[in-house]
Amino acid sequence: MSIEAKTEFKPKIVAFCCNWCSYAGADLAGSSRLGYPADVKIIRVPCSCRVNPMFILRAFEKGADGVIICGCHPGDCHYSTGNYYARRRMTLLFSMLDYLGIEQGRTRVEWVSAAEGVKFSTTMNEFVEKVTSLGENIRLGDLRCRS
Amino acid sequence: MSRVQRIGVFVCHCGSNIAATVDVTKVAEMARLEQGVVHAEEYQYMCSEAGQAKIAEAIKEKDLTGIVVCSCSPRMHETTFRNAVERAGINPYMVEIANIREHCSWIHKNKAEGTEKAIILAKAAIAKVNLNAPLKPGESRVTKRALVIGGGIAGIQTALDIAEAGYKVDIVEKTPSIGGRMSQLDKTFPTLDCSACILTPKMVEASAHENIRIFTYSEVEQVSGFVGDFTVDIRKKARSVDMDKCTGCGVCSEKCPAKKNASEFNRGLGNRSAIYTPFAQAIPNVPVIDRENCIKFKTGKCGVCSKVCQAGAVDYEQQDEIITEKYGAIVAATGFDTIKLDDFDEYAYSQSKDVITSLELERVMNAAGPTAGHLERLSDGKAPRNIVFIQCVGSRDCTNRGKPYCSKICCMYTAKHAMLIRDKYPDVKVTVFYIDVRTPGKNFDEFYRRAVEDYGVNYVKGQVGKVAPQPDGSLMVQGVDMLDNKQIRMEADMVVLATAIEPEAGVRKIATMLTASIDNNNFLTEAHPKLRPVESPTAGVFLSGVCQGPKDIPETVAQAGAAAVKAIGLLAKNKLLTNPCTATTDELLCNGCSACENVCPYGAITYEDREVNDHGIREVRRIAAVNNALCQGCGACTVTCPSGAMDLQGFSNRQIIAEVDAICR
Amino acid sequence: MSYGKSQTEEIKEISGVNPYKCMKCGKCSATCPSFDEMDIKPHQFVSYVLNDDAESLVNSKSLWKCLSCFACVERCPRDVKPGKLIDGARQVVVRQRGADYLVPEEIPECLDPELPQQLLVSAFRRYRR
Amino acid sequence: MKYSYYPGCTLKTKAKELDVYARASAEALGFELEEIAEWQCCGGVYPLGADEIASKLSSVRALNAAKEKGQDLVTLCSACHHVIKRVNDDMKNVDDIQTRANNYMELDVPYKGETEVLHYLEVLRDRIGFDTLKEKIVNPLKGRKIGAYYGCLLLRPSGLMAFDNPENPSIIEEFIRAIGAEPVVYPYRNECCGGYISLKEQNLARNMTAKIMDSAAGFGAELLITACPLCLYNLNLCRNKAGIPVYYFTELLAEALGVKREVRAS
Repeated sequence: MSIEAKTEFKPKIVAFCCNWCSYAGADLAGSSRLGYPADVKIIRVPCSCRVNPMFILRAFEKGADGVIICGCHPGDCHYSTGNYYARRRMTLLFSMLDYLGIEQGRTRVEWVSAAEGVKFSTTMNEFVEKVTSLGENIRLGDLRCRS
Repeated sequence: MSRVQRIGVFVCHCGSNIAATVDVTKVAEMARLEQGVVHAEEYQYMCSEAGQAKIAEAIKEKDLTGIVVCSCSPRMHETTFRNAVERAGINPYMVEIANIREHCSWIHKNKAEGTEKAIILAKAAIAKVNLNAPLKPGESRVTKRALVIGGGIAGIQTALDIAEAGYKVDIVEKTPSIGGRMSQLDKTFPTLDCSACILTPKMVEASAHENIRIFTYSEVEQVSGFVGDFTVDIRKKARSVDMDKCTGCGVCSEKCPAKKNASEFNRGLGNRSAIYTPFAQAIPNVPVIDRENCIKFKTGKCGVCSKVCQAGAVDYEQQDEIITEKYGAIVAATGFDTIKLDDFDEYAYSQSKDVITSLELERVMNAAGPTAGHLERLSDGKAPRNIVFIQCVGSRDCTNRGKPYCSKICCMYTAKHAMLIRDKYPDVKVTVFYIDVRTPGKNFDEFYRRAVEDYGVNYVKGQVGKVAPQPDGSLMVQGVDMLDNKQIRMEADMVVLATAIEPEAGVRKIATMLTASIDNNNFLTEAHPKLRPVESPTAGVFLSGVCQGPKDIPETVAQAGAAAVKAIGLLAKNKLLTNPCTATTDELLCNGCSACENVCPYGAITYEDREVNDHGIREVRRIAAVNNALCQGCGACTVTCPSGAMDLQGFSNRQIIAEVDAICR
Repeated sequence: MSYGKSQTEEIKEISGVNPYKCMKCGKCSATCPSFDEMDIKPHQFVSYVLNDDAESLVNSKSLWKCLSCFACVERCPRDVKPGKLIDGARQVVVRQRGADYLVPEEIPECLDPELPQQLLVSAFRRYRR
Repeated sequence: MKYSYYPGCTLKTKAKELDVYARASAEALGFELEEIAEWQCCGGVYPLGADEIASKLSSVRALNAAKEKGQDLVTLCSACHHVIKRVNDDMKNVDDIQTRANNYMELDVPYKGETEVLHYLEVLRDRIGFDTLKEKIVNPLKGRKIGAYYGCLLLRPSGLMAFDNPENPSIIEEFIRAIGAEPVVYPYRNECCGGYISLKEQNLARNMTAKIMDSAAGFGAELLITACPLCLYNLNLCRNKAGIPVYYFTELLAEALGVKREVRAS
C-alpha cells in the first residue's frame, strides 16, 4: 500500500436522503442531468429522523470522509415533525464530532424538496468540494486497519 | 439473519440510459463476487415483460430468496419488481433496488467513474438484501367521503365528479361564496363565452347535489390521519347571519350604512357594504358581516341590518364553529392570486389609477363591475383612446421581485382583452408589448392571430421600461420595439399589466397540514411530473387546478376531473393495504421508558404488560407495542429509543449499517 | 492584443456577466436614457458577445454614451446586468494604450467656471484607464 | 452622536454650500460630523470591472478610518455615497476583493466591511427621525412647492444601495414635508441627469435634464433639491428653459433650522 503512487484524493461521502423529498430531489437532479461528483453515494431512509447518530459514527469509523443528511424543508416533513428531530439530533452530534476532531465541514444537514433538483446538485457539489479541501478523514477511522 | 440468502442480481441497461455510462457487464460480474449472490445477469430492459420473466425464471431455477435490481429509481419501478417476484413465489419485500440511473448513469459522464459507483451501489443493495426479511402488509379501512379544499372552478368540478360517482364530498371555501377567480372574469378565451354564464350552472348544480355539502366562509384548521382515514377540523367562521333563516332578499346590504368598504370581488375598484354577498350569483346567497368594518361591531351602535331583516336571520352573537369530519381522500384546489406589484413601480401602478392589472380590467369590462361594464379610466371616468398592454409583468423574472415561471394564461387573456376592446370600441388604439407570444392550445394561436389580423391590435416585440404619469393625466409609455430597433415613447390613457399569478397565500399552511410537498414558488408538488400529475406524493391527497401550476380554465377542468377519478378510485376500495415497513419492539431490550411514545407523531405506540422469557427468566414487563395500522414507518422512535429496542422493518439498523459498510468498504 | 484570450472572453470576464441568462425581452433598451445615441443598443450587446463579435463592440459609439445610471441593471428581469457588459467592452478599449476616448489636451476647452470636480473625475475614470 | 464624515472633492470647492449647510444643520440637530483625516477622492464612479482593486482603495481607506474610530461613515454627495457603499459591500461580501485590497493596504487588522455607510438623508430618517426633525424646525418653509430630484446613484442598484424604493422613492419627499414645505411628486425624479456625459456632450445632458425639469414644472414644482453636485450642474444647464432653481437639500434644511444666516455670516 505504502508504495502505491499518490493519486488524486477522492473522498468517500455518504448521503442519507429521506424518501419523500430529498431522494426525489436527487432523482430530479438525475433526470435533469445535473451532475455532481460520483463520490456521493445515497442511502434511502424513510425520513431524516430515521438516521441514527450511530450510522454516522459508523460511516466515519469505516472510512467515510463526509456525511450529509438531507430531509424535507421544515414544515414540509411527510411525517410532520421528523426533520425537526433530525435537526436537533444532528446539531448535538455534529458539535460532539467537532470536539472529537471531525471538522464541522465533514458533516451537514440540508433541506432539499422533491422539486429542488438544482439545489440537490449544487449542495452535493459544494459539500464534495468542502470535504475534498479537508482531505482524508483519519480521526475516527479504525487505526488497526491501516498499514 | 434467519437463513443464508440466495440472492439474484439483475442489472438493467435501460436501453442506453444506463449502459452508455455504466459498464453493466462489469457490474453484474462484480456483483457475482458478493456474499450471498448466486446469480447475476444483465438485460436491456428489466422492467419489460421479458425482463420480468428472466427474474421469475432465475428465482425458479436457482431457488432465489432475495432480489437486487440495478436499474432506475425505486420511485419508478420498485412496485413493478415487487409484483413480479411475488408472482414468482417470493415475498415482495425481498426486493431491493440499486438506483444506478438517476443517481449514477445520468449524472456521471465518465464511464469508469460511473461503473465504479454503480458497483458500490449494487454492493450496498446486496448487503441490505442479505438482511431482508419477508414482510406482510396490514389492512386499513376507507372512509367513503372526500374533502375538496377550495371552491373555485377546480374544486367545484372535482366535487361534482366525485359526487356523480356516488360518493359524499364536502367543499371548504374560505370566502363567503363558491365561484373563485372564474366568477371574477368577464369573458373566457378562446370562445369569448361569458364566464358567469358557464360557471353559474355548475355552482348551482354543486349546491343542489345531494352528495355535496358546501362550507363557505370556512377554513381547514387541522388534518390528522392518513390515506383512507383522515380526520379534519373545519372552522366555520361566524357569518353573523343564520344560514337557515336568511332568504337572501338583500335588504340588509341595501340599508347598511357602512357602505365604503373595498369590494374584494371587484379587486378593490368598487365598494361594498359591511354586510354583503360578494356578487349577485353568489352561492350560498347568504350575506356575511365583515366585523372589522361593521358599525355595530365597532361601536356597539347601529343594528340596522337586524332591524330590516324580516326573517330575523342576523345574529351578532354567532361564534366560529369547529366541525370535525372523517375523509378517505382530500383534494387541494386552492387556486391563485395575482402577485403584489409593490416592487414594479416603474409601471406606476401605485401612482396612477389608470394603470391596472388584467384581473382588474376583467372587473372593469364586466357589466356587474365598478363601471357597469363601460370601458373608462378609473381616474376621471373618461373613455380611453389609447390602451397599452404590458406582458410578463413579474413573470419569467428570476430576480427576487418576480416569479421565474411563465404564468401561461396572460398571452391568451391579453389577446382576448385586446380583441374585445377593439370589437366594442373600434376607435380605441390597442398596443401590446410582448416578449414572446405563447399560444399552445387548441384554437389558441388562431385566436391570437384574429386579434392581430381581424381586429388590428398592434403587437410590439419588446418591453416597457417606464410608465410616467403626465401632468395632464395621460401616461407616457417608454418602451422598445426590438424588431425596428427603436425606442418608443407613446402616450396612453390606460395601461394594463399582465401580472404574474402565484398560488393563493394560504397554500403553504394547507400543504403543511396535509404533509404535502410544495415547491419554491408555493405550487404543490405532484407525485411524478409526467406520470402522476394530479397526485401529491402524500397518499390520499390529490391536486386540482392552479395550486399545482399555472393553468387556463379547460386545463383546470380536465385536471379537476382527473383528480376526482383518482379520489374515486381510492374511495371505491373497502380496504387499503398498509405499509409493512413499520416499527417493531425487541421485547428483551425494551425497558418501558416511554421515550418512543413521546416522539411518535401518530400515537401508534402504547404500552402493555407482557410476559417475557429473558434467557430462562419469565417475568411480566412493561413493553412498547406498535399499532401497525397507525404506524407510518418514519423511524423517529428507533433513534429515540435509548436501549436500542425499537427497530424499523425494511429499514432496520442492521440493514442501514450494512449499506454504510458496503459504501465505505 | 491580449494573451491568447479572445476579446469576447475578456469582456465576459471583466464584466462578470453571463450573457446566456438574457431572454431578449428588451427591457434594458426600453429603459436606457441614451438609447437614441447608441449605434449598438443595450440589448444587442448580449447578442454581439454571444456571436463572438467583440470587434463591433469595441468600435461602437455606445461605449461612450452609457451613463452608468444602472437603470438597465435595476430593471433587468434576468439579472443580466447589461450596463456591466457595456462597461466590460469599454474597459477592453481603455486598457489598450492610445485608445483613450478622452485626452488631456481636450480638457481645457471643456471647462466652464461652474463645472464641478466630480464631473472631471468621473469622466476620467470612465473614459480613460 | 459623532459620525465620521467623508465630504469628497467637490464639496470642498464648487459645492461648498452642500457641505457647510450640512455641518451647521448637524450641529443644530445635535450630531457631529468629524471629517476623516487625509481622505482621498473616491473616484466619482464605482469601478464596475470585476478585477479592479486599486481604484477602490481610497474608499477602503476612508471606511477603515471610520472603523478605527468606531463610527458610522456619513456621506453627502450621491456619487461618493454610491462608490463607498458599493466598495464596502465588496469588502464585506466578495472574498477576492477583500483579500487583495487588504494585501495592498497592509493594515494591522484587515478591513472586512465592518463600517456602516450612511447618507446624510439616512441619518435624518433613520437616526434622527423626520418627526424629531420636524419638531426642531424653527422656520418652516410653508407654501414652497419643492420637487425632489434623486438621480441614479442613491437609488440604484437597489439591492446594494438599500436606500429607498428605486422606482418610487419617498425619503426626500418626507424630508420636504418635515421642513414644512410641500413635496411635488413627478415621475422623472429618478431618471438620469446625464452624469459625466456633459463633459464632452453637454447637449445630451441638457436634453435629459430638460425632460426632468419640464416634468417637475408640469406637476407644479417651484424649485428642485438634490444631493449631488453633478446633478445640480446638469440640471442648471437647462435652467433657462424651465426656470426652476435647483438647490442642495442641506441649504433648505439650514434655512428651516434657522442656521442659514449664521453660516453666511461666517
